[in-house]
Amino acid sequence: MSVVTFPKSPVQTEMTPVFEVSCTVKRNDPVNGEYRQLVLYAPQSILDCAPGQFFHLLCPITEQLQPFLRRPMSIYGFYPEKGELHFLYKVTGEGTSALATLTAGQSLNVLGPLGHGFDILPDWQNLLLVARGVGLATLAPLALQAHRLGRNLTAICSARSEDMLMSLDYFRDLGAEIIPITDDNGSSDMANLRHIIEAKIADTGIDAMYTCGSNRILKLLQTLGEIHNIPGQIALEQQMACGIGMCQCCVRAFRRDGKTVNERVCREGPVFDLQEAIGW
Amino acid sequence: MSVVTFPKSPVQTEMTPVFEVSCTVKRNDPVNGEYRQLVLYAPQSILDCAPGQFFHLLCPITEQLQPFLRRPMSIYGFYPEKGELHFLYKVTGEGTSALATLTAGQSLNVLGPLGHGFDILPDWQNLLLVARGVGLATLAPLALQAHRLGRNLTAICSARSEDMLMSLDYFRDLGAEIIPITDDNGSSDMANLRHIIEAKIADTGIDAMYTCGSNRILKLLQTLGEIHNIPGQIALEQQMACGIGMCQCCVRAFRRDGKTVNERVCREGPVFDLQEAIGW
Amino acid sequence: MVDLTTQIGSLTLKNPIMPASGTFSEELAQLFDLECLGAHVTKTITREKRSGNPTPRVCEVRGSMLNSIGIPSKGLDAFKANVIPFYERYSAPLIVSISAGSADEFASLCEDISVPGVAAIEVNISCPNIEEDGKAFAMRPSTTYAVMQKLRQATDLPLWAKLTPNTGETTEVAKAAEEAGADALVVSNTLLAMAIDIHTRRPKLGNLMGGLSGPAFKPIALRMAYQCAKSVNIPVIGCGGISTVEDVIEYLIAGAVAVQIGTATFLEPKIMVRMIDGLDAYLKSQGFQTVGQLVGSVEDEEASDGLVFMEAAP
Amino acid sequence: MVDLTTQIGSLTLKNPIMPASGTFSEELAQLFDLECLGAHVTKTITREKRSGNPTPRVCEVRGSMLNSIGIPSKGLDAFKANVIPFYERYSAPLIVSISAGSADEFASLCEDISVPGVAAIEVNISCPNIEEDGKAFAMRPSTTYAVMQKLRQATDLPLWAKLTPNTGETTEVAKAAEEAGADALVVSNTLLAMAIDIHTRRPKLGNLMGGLSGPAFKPIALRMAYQCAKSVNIPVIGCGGISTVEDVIEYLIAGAVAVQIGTATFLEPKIMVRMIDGLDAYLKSQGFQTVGQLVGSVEDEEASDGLVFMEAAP
Ligand SMILES: Cc1cc2nc3c(=O)[nH]c(=O)nc-3n(C[C@H](O)[C@H](O)[C@H](O)COP(=O)(O)OP(=O)(O)OC[C@H]3O[C@@H](n4cnc5c(N)ncnc54)[C@H](O)[C@@H]3O)c2cc1C
Ligand SMILES: Cc1cc2nc3c(=O)[nH]c(=O)nc-3n(C[C@H](O)[C@H](O)[C@H](O)COP(=O)(O)OP(=O)(O)OC[C@H]3O[C@@H](n4cnc5c(N)ncnc54)[C@H](O)[C@@H]3O)c2cc1C
Ligand SMILES: Cc1cc2nc3c(=O)[nH]c(=O)nc-3n(C[C@H](O)[C@H](O)[C@H](O)COP(=O)(O)O)c2cc1C
Ligand SMILES: Cc1cc2nc3c(=O)[nH]c(=O)nc-3n(C[C@H](O)[C@H](O)[C@H](O)COP(=O)(O)O)c2cc1C
Ligand code: FES
Ligand code: FES
Repeated sequence: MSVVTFPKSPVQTEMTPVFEVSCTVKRNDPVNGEYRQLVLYAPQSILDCAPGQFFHLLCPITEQLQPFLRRPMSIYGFYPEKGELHFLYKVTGEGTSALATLTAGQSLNVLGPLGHGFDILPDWQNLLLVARGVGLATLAPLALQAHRLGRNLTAICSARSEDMLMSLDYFRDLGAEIIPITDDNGSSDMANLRHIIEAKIADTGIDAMYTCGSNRILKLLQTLGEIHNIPGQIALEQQMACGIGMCQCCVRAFRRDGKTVNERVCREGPVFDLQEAIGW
Repeated sequence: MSVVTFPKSPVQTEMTPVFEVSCTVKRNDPVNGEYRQLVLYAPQSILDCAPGQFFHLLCPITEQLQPFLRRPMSIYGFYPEKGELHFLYKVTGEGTSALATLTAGQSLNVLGPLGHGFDILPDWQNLLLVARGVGLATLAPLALQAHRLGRNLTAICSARSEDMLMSLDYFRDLGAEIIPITDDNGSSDMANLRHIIEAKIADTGIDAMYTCGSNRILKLLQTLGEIHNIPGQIALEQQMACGIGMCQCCVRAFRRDGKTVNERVCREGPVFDLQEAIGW
Repeated sequence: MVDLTTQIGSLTLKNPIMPASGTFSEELAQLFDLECLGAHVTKTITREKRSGNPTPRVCEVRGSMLNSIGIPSKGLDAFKANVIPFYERYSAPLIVSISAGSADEFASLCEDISVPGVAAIEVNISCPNIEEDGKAFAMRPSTTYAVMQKLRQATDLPLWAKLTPNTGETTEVAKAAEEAGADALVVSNTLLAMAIDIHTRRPKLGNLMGGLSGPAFKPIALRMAYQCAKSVNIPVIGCGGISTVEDVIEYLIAGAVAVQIGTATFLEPKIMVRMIDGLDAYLKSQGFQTVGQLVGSVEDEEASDGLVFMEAAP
Repeated sequence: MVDLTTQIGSLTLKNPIMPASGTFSEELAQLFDLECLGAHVTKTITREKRSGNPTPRVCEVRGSMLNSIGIPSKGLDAFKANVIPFYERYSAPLIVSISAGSADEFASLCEDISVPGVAAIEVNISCPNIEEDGKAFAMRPSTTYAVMQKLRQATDLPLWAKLTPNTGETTEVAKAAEEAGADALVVSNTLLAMAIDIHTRRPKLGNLMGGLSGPAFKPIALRMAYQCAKSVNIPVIGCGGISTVEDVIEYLIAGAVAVQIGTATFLEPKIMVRMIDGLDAYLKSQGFQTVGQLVGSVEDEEASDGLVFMEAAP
């Protein structure tokens, strides 16, 4: 492959502390029909996070819902200044349904921050982020970080319909250029998405691309990355038990140096090099 | 044995309906340090009870407490006129601790009424009841029944100390003669108890005796019953799974016709003939 | 209309939901009309009167229970006099569970219980017996075969063999039962377990150990039911930890043609009625015409025999 | 001061709490100082590199989990180069878990891993192997004896044999391991189980079946630990479903001299630290001077051998 693969940032050192703490819920409100935003009061110690990292949540046990394992959840926002940790989640099964029952004042045990987050190398000025659905949760702190570092960010936000588009204001307030696309009006199809990105490359240029969640978007960005020699990163998901690297249940296969290697999503990931990722 | 054993009332017919229903909690208040009174709004169907019967309660599941089996609980009071079902319980382990978390408005699944209750035969005018601790919960509805039937009731209430004596007002309001005895002032010892009962026999006479829970009281009443030829009944406890007679886990041994027979506390009991009961 | 009937050899059940032995009795008629059940299965009886194990006979463990009831039995005669007549009022078939200490006693009880009113005999070959060092017949293929052959000769009624999860040879035992003439397998009985009260340091059961049943046991019994369905041609009746209609569906998908409900009835006495309704609703919602279309529909095409019949966790 | 030390053959552990193989790694040092543990037990390794089973490798069941991780392994050389040196900073003994497809390969790996820095070898004889129709060595006493004897000859380090709950011959296997020279038994590995997603009808694990661990498994593993402690004279290390300090105490009362914690660490990564503190507090409150006074203190005087060694639920 001719494309530059993404230079790996130094591996998280063995001893980077990870915390298991109980946080108090500040609020847990619906964002739209399927998504909720959970805001926790968190101690400073756990707010030394990087965008793309996640926490492993011990969901509450209720009369109806008895999730067993923890549930991994990307950091949607971390605010050391106000002592808050935010998650944006989709209610899918037992664990997230249990999360949805939490109300202000209740406590939630969280484990983290975990994993290897997104990198923004010093010479990357123009960043592109392509997010769909709950992927926004994962990519949002990247926008904040880009803003803090003074980089230009274009966020292409994809959803089924106009009203499922979340966080547009969040991105806008951070000075990002927003390009909403939806299935409803056909703007989210791959041909149009490619068109939009290639126009952007031709216009200001793109130094790095970030995405997560969608197989088709991954394929498209890999192609574009290869053609235009643009590095990128993707956040991936996998079932997790321990979340910290002990159990080896969360592996995914990656292409590296012509070989297939297994890496732990919780430990080497969840953010991986865009070109090394294998579609699913 | 020369003593008349208690004539068994007709066995509960196979088809006496039993109900599994969700009731709403009216209140669930502490009575003293260890005991709580639970008041449920109950449908009429389940309030056709007899004193001595019990319900099998599906205790709630909480973050900390996950009782599995139902818990048997005597009917402390049943009031078809106001649609209420009362329990008086002692917080001992996981199930009763879970019960204690219930608050007004929550629901509780109950199964019942179950078992064979106390009998008050037509010609029994003077009834004696000897209760200790949570045994009061079981014997209380008997007092109410005696009151409804216009019988004379003497209730000897025993407890560790003065402030652990519960329900005295309840018994008093029903016109019962109350004799409180406590460990603290030594009045609850067996010699004194015997003395009290024999005085009562000598005075007005006693036609039937009822008790539950204490081995030493059982022995004493068996002796007195035999000497004075007074029938009696005792409510017994045993671990229960099904509560309705299917699993055979709740058996206890009884003396009958010179043999030892096993009977199910949930079905043939929980109220048994005083003389047939075997101490433990 | 969905067709809920299921075929177990020569018997047609109106639906695949029935109680498990030892967790059902006439008293349940106080809660609902027992006619609605696919079949009635009685507590295991022995020929002689027996009083069962010492109390406490049950205890709870995290999310499940242990029991060491044993086989208290009023004996064969009382059973014939009182229990069989009770069930005559129902059209649902009566399945009688029996046990004995030796193969010959087992066969003779089997013969004597083959009377009108009994539709099939469930043979509880999974509790300790007096031959073979007290091992249950169903612990080994050889002893399973030996006892099942004698039982086969003792009756013309359908014979259901109830297996034990305590063996390391599940599929071999299943095949031995089939070869010896079992008409169906019930998979399975409880798994030997123990709990100690840390305050008194005494075992929580009077009999020291007992059988695990209930939700905790489900993944184990489901695995066995799946393995048995793959290894024999006779019907498999799933049993173990089934508490919801979803659990029923899971067993049917795994290959069971019917299921038995035990512990769940202790918590929700009317659960079987709800499961019948729930199964009906589920099949409708999925566009199935018959329950048979669901049976064995597990998507495991790629799985090699090595996987299906493995005997230890990978 | 309570003495928490426990003796496992020639090894003295500062306390009886250690992790179970496959549920522990260097990464846990991010949460607490691993020095506090009684021992460190590494994930099973094989000589060659292996990638393990297909995903999904874990799923949850009511109150517990199944896993089919398999034995992904970076191989012996990588292990010696990276893992052993990591643990050299600690005084807690390092226990290395190994496995192999045949008895000879097993023995040769055992020999090659007997290097400085390794305090004992835990032999995972409970996963499927290529000899004997893929049955795990620990399924039968004969295969257990055969492999343990070869292992015994291959090393002078203490050998801990890790048993499987999938056998129907727990005590026979335990005795075979003892006779062949095992220094301790770890009781036990996971129990074969299955779960199916009723929406997709696919098994929830990529490998079809997997091992049950966690709270649901506790009463089964506790029963085995008790039976093993009664039938052998070498120390038994309890393992299975231990989630609270009460569970630790229950295993010790049952006769285990130490315990391994697996699944619980996934839910509460610092649970082992809390258990050490909790055990200390408990012993103090009960007036014990040493943890040894608790070990085997179960009140079962009356229980006959027939009960203790029974193999099916009564
Ligand atoms: C690193 C990471 C970050 C994530 N961030 C977010 C986020 O910010 N917002 C959000 O809504 N979701 C996120 N997810 C997905 C989220 O973890 C799952 O939706 C959630 O675990 C589902 O649990 P459940 O019990 O509701 O669903 P069920 O389907 O009942 O879950 C059953 C089991 O499968 C696991 N599981 C199910 N879906 C996934 C999945 N997609 N990834 C991993 N495990 C899964 C569960 O953890 C559980 O063990 C993230 C996943 C990962 C791995
Ligand atoms: C017919 C009957 C009527 C009862 N009425 C009352 C009452 O009115 N008020 C009251 O406070 N208590 C009563 N009890 C006792 C009550 O059932 C137990 O205190 C309760 O089950 C304890 O549950 P736990 O989970 O809190 O305790 P744990 O000790 O944690 O219980 C563990 C297990 O043992 C069983 N168990 C423990 N103690 C008893 C017991 N004494 N009898 C039967 N099973 C027991 C529990 O049901 C549970 O399955 C009655 C018992 C019976 C059999
Ligand atoms: C209290 C109790 C008594 C039982 N008695 C018997 C019995 O007599 N004969 C038998 O074959 N199985 C007996 N069993 C086992 C059940 O029939 C069933 O196989 C087991 O409980 C697993 O199913 P479950 O998890 O749905 O309860 C008994 C189970 C329980 C809980
Ligand atoms: C994810 C996972 C991986 C495991 N890997 C191994 C292993 O490699 N070798 C081994 O001997 N046991 C392995 N086990 C079994 C555990 O060591 C332990 O025996 C079992 O999980 C029971 O303990 P628990 O209930 O405390 O988890 C593994 C268990 C789990 C859950
Ligand atoms: S979740 Fe355990 S290693 Fe990743
Ligand atoms: S509790 Fe089941 S028979 Fe009494």
